[in-house]
Amino acid sequence: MQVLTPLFHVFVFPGFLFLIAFGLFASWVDRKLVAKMQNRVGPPLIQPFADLIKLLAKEDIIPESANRAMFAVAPLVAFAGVVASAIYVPMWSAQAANSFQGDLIVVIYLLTLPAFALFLGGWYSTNPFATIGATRVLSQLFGYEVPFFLACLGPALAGGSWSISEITAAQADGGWFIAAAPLSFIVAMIALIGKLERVPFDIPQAKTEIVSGPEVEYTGKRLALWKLSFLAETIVASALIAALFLGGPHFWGIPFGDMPAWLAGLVGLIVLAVKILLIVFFLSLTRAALARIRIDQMVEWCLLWLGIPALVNLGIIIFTMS
Amino acid sequence: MAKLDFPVGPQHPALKEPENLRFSVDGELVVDADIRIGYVHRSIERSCSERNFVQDLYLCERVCGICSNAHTQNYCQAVEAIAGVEIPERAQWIRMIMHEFERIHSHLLWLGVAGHEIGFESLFMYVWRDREVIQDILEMVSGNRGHYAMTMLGGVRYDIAPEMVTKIREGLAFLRQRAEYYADIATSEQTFLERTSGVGVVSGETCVQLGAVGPVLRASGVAFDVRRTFPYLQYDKVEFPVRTSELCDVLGRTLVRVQEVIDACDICTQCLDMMPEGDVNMRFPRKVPEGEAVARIEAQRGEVIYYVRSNGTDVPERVKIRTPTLANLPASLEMVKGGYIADIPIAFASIDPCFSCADRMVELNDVSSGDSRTMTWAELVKLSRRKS
Amino acid sequence: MLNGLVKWARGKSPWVCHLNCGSCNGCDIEIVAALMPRFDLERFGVLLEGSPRHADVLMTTGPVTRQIRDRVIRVYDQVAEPKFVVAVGTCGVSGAPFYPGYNVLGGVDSVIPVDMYVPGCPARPDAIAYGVLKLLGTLDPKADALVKEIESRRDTTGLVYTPSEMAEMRQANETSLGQTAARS
Amino acid sequence: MTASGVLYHPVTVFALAMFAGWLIYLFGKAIAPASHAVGGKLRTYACGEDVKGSSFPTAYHLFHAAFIFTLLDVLALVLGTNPGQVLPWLAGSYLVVGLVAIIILFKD
Repeated sequence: MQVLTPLFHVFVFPGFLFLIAFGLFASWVDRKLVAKMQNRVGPPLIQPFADLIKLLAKEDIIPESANRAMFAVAPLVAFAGVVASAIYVPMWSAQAANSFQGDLIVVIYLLTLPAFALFLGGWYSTNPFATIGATRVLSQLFGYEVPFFLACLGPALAGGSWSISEITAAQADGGWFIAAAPLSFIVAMIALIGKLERVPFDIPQAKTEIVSGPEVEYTGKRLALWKLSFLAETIVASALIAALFLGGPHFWGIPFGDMPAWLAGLVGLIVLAVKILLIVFFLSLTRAALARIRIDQMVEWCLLWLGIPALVNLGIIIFTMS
Repeated sequence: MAKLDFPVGPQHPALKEPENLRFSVDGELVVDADIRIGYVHRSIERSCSERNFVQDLYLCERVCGICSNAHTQNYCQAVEAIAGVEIPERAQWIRMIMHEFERIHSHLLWLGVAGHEIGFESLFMYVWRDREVIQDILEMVSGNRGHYAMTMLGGVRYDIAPEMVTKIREGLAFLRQRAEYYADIATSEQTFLERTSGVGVVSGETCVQLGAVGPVLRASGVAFDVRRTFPYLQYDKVEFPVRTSELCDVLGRTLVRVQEVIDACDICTQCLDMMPEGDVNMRFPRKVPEGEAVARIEAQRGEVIYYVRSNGTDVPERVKIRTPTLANLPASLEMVKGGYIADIPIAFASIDPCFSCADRMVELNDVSSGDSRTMTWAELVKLSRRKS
Repeated sequence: MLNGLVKWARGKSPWVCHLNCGSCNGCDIEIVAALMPRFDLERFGVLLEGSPRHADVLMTTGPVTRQIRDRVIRVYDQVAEPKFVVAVGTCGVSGAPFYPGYNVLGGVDSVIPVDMYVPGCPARPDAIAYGVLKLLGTLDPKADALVKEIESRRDTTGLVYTPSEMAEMRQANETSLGQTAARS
Repeated sequence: MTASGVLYHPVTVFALAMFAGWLIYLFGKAIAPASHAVGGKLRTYACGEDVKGSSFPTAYHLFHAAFIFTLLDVLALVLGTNPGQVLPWLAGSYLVVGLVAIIILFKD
């Protein structure tokens, strides 16, 4: 049992299989919502799954001028980073599959892995579009990563802990940290758009400018893995934001303590799933309502209008606590 | 600092047409731009002088799928001028209506594409949804969604029936209202402004020097519109302003185009009001007398010029087409130089490029071996110096 | 089982890459129009992709000009297997009015193999959508059922042609041309 | 350290997740057609044109952004590891220094 539980956590829930399944579902929700907002019908529920299988069943091409090893491994690293981070984010109760002091920092750094891997994969494709896309990935990372980190520090300071599970547990009585750190929450949400490279921050993949950026040379299963990584990252990063600011699986009036463990877990998971889908809804809304901005505008805007509010909120928390 | 060679086209999502733009980029900045055209060269001018006047109508229509009506109309004007034929008045009004319909459809299409280029998918979807209204009207009037084949030598092919008029009026009222809404979006949506304001700037003076035409020229503050300066058809009888903008950037061009949609709706309404009853076409001689003529027309992208020379047979001796995109290309290269890579698609799209109109080519045939080859510009210059 | 799943997925999710071989723009805008709210090809899983590396279906428009020829072959090569080509518009089918021109090589199938022909000048968005569906129908029985349903609802003769139908027509055409030539 | 402790260690979890991703690769390999290099298939994609694939030294702007990034990252870590208990005024003054640094960097 001692060996099986961790393996279950990594491969089934909340890791590998769960992330893929829920990621595909969230991707359908996103596509359907955007289609509805654009006055279209939108794809059927099974569509993301069909896309995945189809991509896996495509020929795999590695361009001759690309660095084979880096080209092949980059998507794996991205995917592994996201799956690994899911273990430390509370998914069904305040307690994550595993937690320790400092797992917040580990998760934040694991979640930057897709961006770094995308940079490496694009860079070693040695394609002009991929190279420019890769540079953009990195520039954009500089723009959103610090504000995201600072925003996540808000709840950490408010909860007085470095463990996501403890931070979530501190909100069990209903005192969500969105109240203590409203600015940080907004900053985290906007930085999340940058992290997931979605409109208006889909600059690294900008289809009409650099075709699809770092992913341009990828085909078949490697492209599928890139798509999966970002789908899974949507879930994990949304769950992280929910855990830090929105009380994770908690909700007012639901007496988790009185329920049997399995029911509490199930209800917690459903509550969290709803919160994740709300965040996805926000992402779809921005995607439907905004145009893509330029990389220089993005970096400047982010550091100024995300960095400073996050710092201000941190300052407020530090001084009110002391 | 090493520069990266950054190709756009012939197959690129930002371009719906195959064209090769080469940019020298330093990080995100465009240092130099060059264009290589000729991928869509379909030898139309040559083919025109191998077919008779009526067949050429079909060919000229297919110069461009978006401004097809402008091409046939222009061609007909030139040929009719050589033949000295005055077409029925009602036909002139119907030609004008088709001309303005096409302007509406083309400008809306452009607005959608502009949204697409800056990643504003919803604008793209909404504009194209509304564009279907004008497509339906065009289909109702002419029988086809594109390549309407409305214009023929000696008039127009179909009349606009009274029951169509009410539908057209309804459609125009709707489109006018939508165009006003899009003009509002263009000036109020923050991300749209960020991407269009101050992008692709080219001054009116430069525009004139480089020979730019149409909305590009007007958006740089030069009030030139063939419909007003050299009125053709019945344009001297309708009221419409020549829209200009002092902004000189992509936003200016957007506004000029959106306002022209509104004007086009108004012109169409006036035409429907003033149109007299009568024939819509007349018999046109198969052989055209010897002579030559130039016709100019304000198509949606700018001035189109047709030069037709006849030698008295039923086949024209020469048909020469000058299209607005070719005239606007030098200005478009000025727009992207010194800008960001991200601005290339939108700045370039802001001239509403249509390469199928513009394509010219130089082909070098080695007579002895029969090989044809392409040459770089430097090689060509060297060759021309040697020969001269 | 696995084979069936893969076939189903391929029929369900064709990503399209648009390739203009020298078209007049008419068909290109109709392809885009097919993705718009009115027709919305995304409900059949069609996505417009920028890179041919990501695409399954190459939608070509226009006659192949001399200069684009090598680029068409290059782009076609760069699409990952399995790949399909839909020739949109009469020019893409045969080269149409431009064909005898000195710079035009003819239809797309003179350069790369074509899996579905959608004639029309320009091809209508609904014909394009039907062409894609019919192509999918050769892969996925479910899509085939949809095609059958469409065919029962409206007359689809002449809207699209499969390669075998096209070959038959060309054969018939040549025979009749040969007869005319023999008579004269 | 217990077996589950070892398995839950971030490095182990990461390795296991890599393995999971590799399973996807395996699955893909099983159902995908084999790759054959035909014509220009393996050439760098450049819109159909022939472009030699090469990386290039990146622009100066990137380093500017990287500098701000490093500065803020350090700032965040210092603030983070001093969660309000030790010396709040020190954290506060560091915050001010960081803000000033951002403003200076944005001046140009």
